[in-house]
Amino acid sequence: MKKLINRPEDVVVESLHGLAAAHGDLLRVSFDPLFVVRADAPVADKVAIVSGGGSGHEPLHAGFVGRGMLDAACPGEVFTSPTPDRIEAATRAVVSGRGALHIVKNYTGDVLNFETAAELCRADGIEVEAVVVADDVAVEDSTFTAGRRGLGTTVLLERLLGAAAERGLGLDALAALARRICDTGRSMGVALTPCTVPAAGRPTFTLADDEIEIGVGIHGEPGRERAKLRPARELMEQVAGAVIDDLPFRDGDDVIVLLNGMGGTPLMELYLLYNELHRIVAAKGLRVRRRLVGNYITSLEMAGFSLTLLKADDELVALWDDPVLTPALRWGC
Amino acid sequence: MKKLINRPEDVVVESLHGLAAAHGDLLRVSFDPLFVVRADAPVADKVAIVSGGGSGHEPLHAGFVGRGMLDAACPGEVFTSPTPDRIEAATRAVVSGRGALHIVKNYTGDVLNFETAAELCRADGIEVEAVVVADDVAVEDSTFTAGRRGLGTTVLLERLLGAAAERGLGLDALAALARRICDTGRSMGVALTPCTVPAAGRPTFTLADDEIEIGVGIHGEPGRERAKLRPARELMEQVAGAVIDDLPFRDGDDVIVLLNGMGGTPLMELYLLYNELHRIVAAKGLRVRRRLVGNYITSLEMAGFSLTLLKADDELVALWDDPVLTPALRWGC
Amino acid sequence: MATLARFAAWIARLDAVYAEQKDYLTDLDAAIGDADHGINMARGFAAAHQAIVAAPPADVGALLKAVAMTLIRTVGGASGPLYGTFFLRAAPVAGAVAEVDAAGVEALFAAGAAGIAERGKAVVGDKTMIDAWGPAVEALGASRAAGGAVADMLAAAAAAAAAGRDATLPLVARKGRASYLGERSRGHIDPGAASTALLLAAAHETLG
Amino acid sequence: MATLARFAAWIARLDAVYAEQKDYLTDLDAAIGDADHGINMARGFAAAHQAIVAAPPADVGALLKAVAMTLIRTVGGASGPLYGTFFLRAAPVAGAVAEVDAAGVEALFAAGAAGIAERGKAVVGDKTMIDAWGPAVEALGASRAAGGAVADMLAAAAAAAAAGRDATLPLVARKGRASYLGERSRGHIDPGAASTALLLAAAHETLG
Ligand SMILES: Nc1ncnc2c1ncn2[C@@H]1O[C@H](COP(=O)(O)OP(=O)(O)O)[C@@H](O)[C@H]1O
Ligand SMILES: Nc1ncnc2c1ncn2[C@@H]1O[C@H](COP(=O)(O)OP(=O)(O)O)[C@@H](O)[C@H]1O
Ligand SMILES: [Mg+2]
Ligand SMILES: [Mg+2]
Ligand SMILES: [Mg+2]
Ligand SMILES: [Mg+2]
Repeated sequence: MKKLINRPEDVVVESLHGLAAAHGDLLRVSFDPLFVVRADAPVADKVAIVSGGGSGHEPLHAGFVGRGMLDAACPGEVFTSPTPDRIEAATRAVVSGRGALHIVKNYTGDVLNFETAAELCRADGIEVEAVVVADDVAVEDSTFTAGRRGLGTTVLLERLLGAAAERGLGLDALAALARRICDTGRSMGVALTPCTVPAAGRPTFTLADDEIEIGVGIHGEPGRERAKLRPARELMEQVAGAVIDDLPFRDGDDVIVLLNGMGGTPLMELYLLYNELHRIVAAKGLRVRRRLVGNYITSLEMAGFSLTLLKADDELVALWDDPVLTPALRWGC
Repeated sequence: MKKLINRPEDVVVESLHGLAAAHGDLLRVSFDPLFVVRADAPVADKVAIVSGGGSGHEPLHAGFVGRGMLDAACPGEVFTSPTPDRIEAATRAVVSGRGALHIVKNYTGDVLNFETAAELCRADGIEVEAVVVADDVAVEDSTFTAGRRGLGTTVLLERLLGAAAERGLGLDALAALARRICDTGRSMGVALTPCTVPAAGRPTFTLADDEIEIGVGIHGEPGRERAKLRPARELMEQVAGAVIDDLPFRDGDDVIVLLNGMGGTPLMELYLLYNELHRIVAAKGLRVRRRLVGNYITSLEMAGFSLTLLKADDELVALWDDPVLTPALRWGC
Repeated sequence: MATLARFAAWIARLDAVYAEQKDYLTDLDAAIGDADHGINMARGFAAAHQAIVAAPPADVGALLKAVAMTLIRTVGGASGPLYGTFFLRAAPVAGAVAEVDAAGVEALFAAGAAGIAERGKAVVGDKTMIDAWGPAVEALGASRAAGGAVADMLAAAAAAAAAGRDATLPLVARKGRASYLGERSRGHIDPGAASTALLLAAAHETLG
Repeated sequence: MATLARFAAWIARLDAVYAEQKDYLTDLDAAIGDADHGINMARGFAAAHQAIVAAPPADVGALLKAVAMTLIRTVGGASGPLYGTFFLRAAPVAGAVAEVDAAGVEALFAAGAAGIAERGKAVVGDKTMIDAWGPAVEALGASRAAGGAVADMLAAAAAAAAAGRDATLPLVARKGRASYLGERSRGHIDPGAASTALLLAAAHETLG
């Protein structure tokens, strides 16, 4: 294992110390219990947007704390969801009387820990709504699974809900907006290489020199199919096809796109993939209203990418364009 | 070689097609000859800032084209400097009567090709000044080498000169400012893994499982020392020590910091390194006025980092804070 | 009779067992999950052991509660809330007592396991820790009905849990992270079922 | 006499040679540079060859100029401007002629090599292509002074360039990318010296 770390067990905390040192103008980090809040929290008269999950997906979630996005993020150990006490404490630290919305990725651990935290908050009179992101089309959604995994729609949701909360929307309206976004966002990922959890010391899975994992999860969970490496064009056709067909997205639809790197993918390759995607969505008659290309929801040093499409409309695009000021996403200010 | 590409020989052009498709609001790409210019070029009554170099270092340079940074970028083949005809054409496309400043990283190929391009421009009555960035402390600066290599100071220089040009500074003043920045910026890099040029198909160098390259160049050139992997703390002490001692930076100095990932380094590790750096510069009495943490001058999928320190003052910090609107760096608008 | 000291010994033993079996459990999780189950369990029970050493609880209920809260705070993942729920539900069933008899042991294990099933909504056959808990609790009851002492009951439970663990091998997972694999989850033992088997084996060694 | 057809054959041969030797040159560059020299040379001479096939130049000077401009436009890196300069300086020395005699051959190679040295500011011993060019041009002159024909001159030049290439092995680089390595550049042949030796060997095979 080759990593720029000290002791594996200190990785999360030391990295958050660095985040705090670099972005003290935007956020503050509480170390016991562990959570991250925007520097000006609690923001008066605003619903608090709280998310979190296992670490190793940076900049998600802590890199999205700040104006126009998250009020608080709760990082767990690497690939391990945070515990309820942290989530409760983070929610308390940012709530201002209009309640809190929890954004949860659909992994059993995250769901269970956020549920417990929400119960603890509610028992104390704090209004909490939760939305569960389950957008990964690689997974069958049936009673035979834990449901679809949460992927890139999380990033878009955090940005859009952050903007809507900033505009003063109430908890119920935000929860409804969140459900609408979750219903119309779809994602799928591909891994070229595995990743290594620092405390484990060896890769979570192995891939032969010419093998890729199609439909990989952000914790390196195996996906739909182990396949041979293929040209970017074919790969993007397969991935975009799966994402587009699932909802389905139709001719004339407006979309917001996230073309996401898994952490170890050069930007050059992401833009090359974007070129393929651009051709495909144009042929399908989709109108790309806004897009992000870069590393936003990663899996440590994994090489690969994921694609997210979200059905957009003028309302969502306007929210998207509102000012955002976080370590990893910033515009309009 | 596992890459998200089609044919190795098309990587640069296809990636630029993607860049153009994603950021048509900010920039335009000319494909023959190959260069990238800001969407509103030429900007009237402004010195044009032009840079370029081999591809594979994204977002450098094309990702920095836009308001407050570069007017044009000239991408070469992967790790191969662009040819003079492209540089000349790019310069012509953005120049507006107040001349152009070429920002060149000190590699023999870049220097020779930019020199030729400048001659071609001047022969045609276009005023061109060039500044050569040679900030890599890993290399001895003596008559026995081609001089120091250009590293992270390039990114800071592109941002600061872009801001100064936007304020209306003339070519001579910009060239003087550029030389001052080059004189007071220092960098050094470390590789944990090598990288593979697509057309070559295999890694540029090899490192054993426990080996790292200290002082690596951005094309995978070997550096000061091949050493054993060590904790982030020791590594940062060595790298920051080398950078700080070289100028030297002294107690009370203001600095702008770039803690840069090489392309394959997770953000979690970069922030962990930033934590170590923060401790070291605080102990040295340096005041970090501004900082960037992320992938800005990369080497394809290489895992590793580089550190750049630039002596700052209120003037540079004010320039830094001016609006910038490019694919990879954006604030104030 | 399972005394307070024996419950404390159980937790101490679990600390040692999960430290020892960390790689085994993590390897199982690497095959069909995210390669952290051993790490999670070792971290949680090290903390739980430390908590009851640092502030020795006055009775069995308090000890189980302290373990529950520590697991919930330190484990995370799916297994944190699930094992946390086990101890949380077991605590009031045991109550503020210095020792627990056979009926009490059966009751507290049954309540804890029911809590896990409720929280995780899994049933036997879903290829989760419930595949070990279900048969174990049944075996406990059967052994006590047949007049077994606490030691006999826990021996039966440990054996049933181990069998339940092994029975997960051919199953397709329907809950938790492994369910994303569909058919590809076949041929692997569920890590949570394995950690449950270890928990009951340790109970047999210490509580009886 | 080196005819226009022979010059064209030389460029065609260089296209073939660098395509064949791409990996060899790139491997040399991987050791002490950035692993692209073979790729650069193959790309450049493929384009140069194509250019003179697509639009056959009318005379030797025009051919050398066309090659120069194509190399400058397509190679990049350090070697692009350097080899480009060679052909650019050689072109007017050859002039608008259909063939070049021994004196002309010496003059055009000398002018071209001097252009490289001027542009790159390297001298023999710096471990660059100049270590092949320097001895080659000297050998050309010596051979002609001794009454050699074009074929003899180029045989001598090719041999001298190959020796110059081999002599770079123990040197420490003082120019170009390899100079960053300091002592670690010892023990490797300079890729540019190797491509120059190939260029002169091809000249011997085609121009004489
Ligand atoms: N819904 C569920 N009900 C019961 N047990 C579950 C459920 N989901 C997961 N588990 C158990 O949790 C184990 C995984 O725990 P762990 O690896 O620590 O958490 P995570 O999956 O979050 O990484 C699985 O092997 C399984 O036994
Ligand atoms: N200053 C110089 N003068 C002469 N030749 C040089 C000089 N710098 C580099 N070279 C030659 O160029 C070769 C490298 O060419 P190439 O790999 O194509 O370019 P780059 O180094 O830009 O990748 C070296 O092996 C050396 O022979
Ligand atoms: Mg986990
Ligand atoms: Mg090169
Ligand atoms: Mg797990
Ligand atoms: Mg080279």
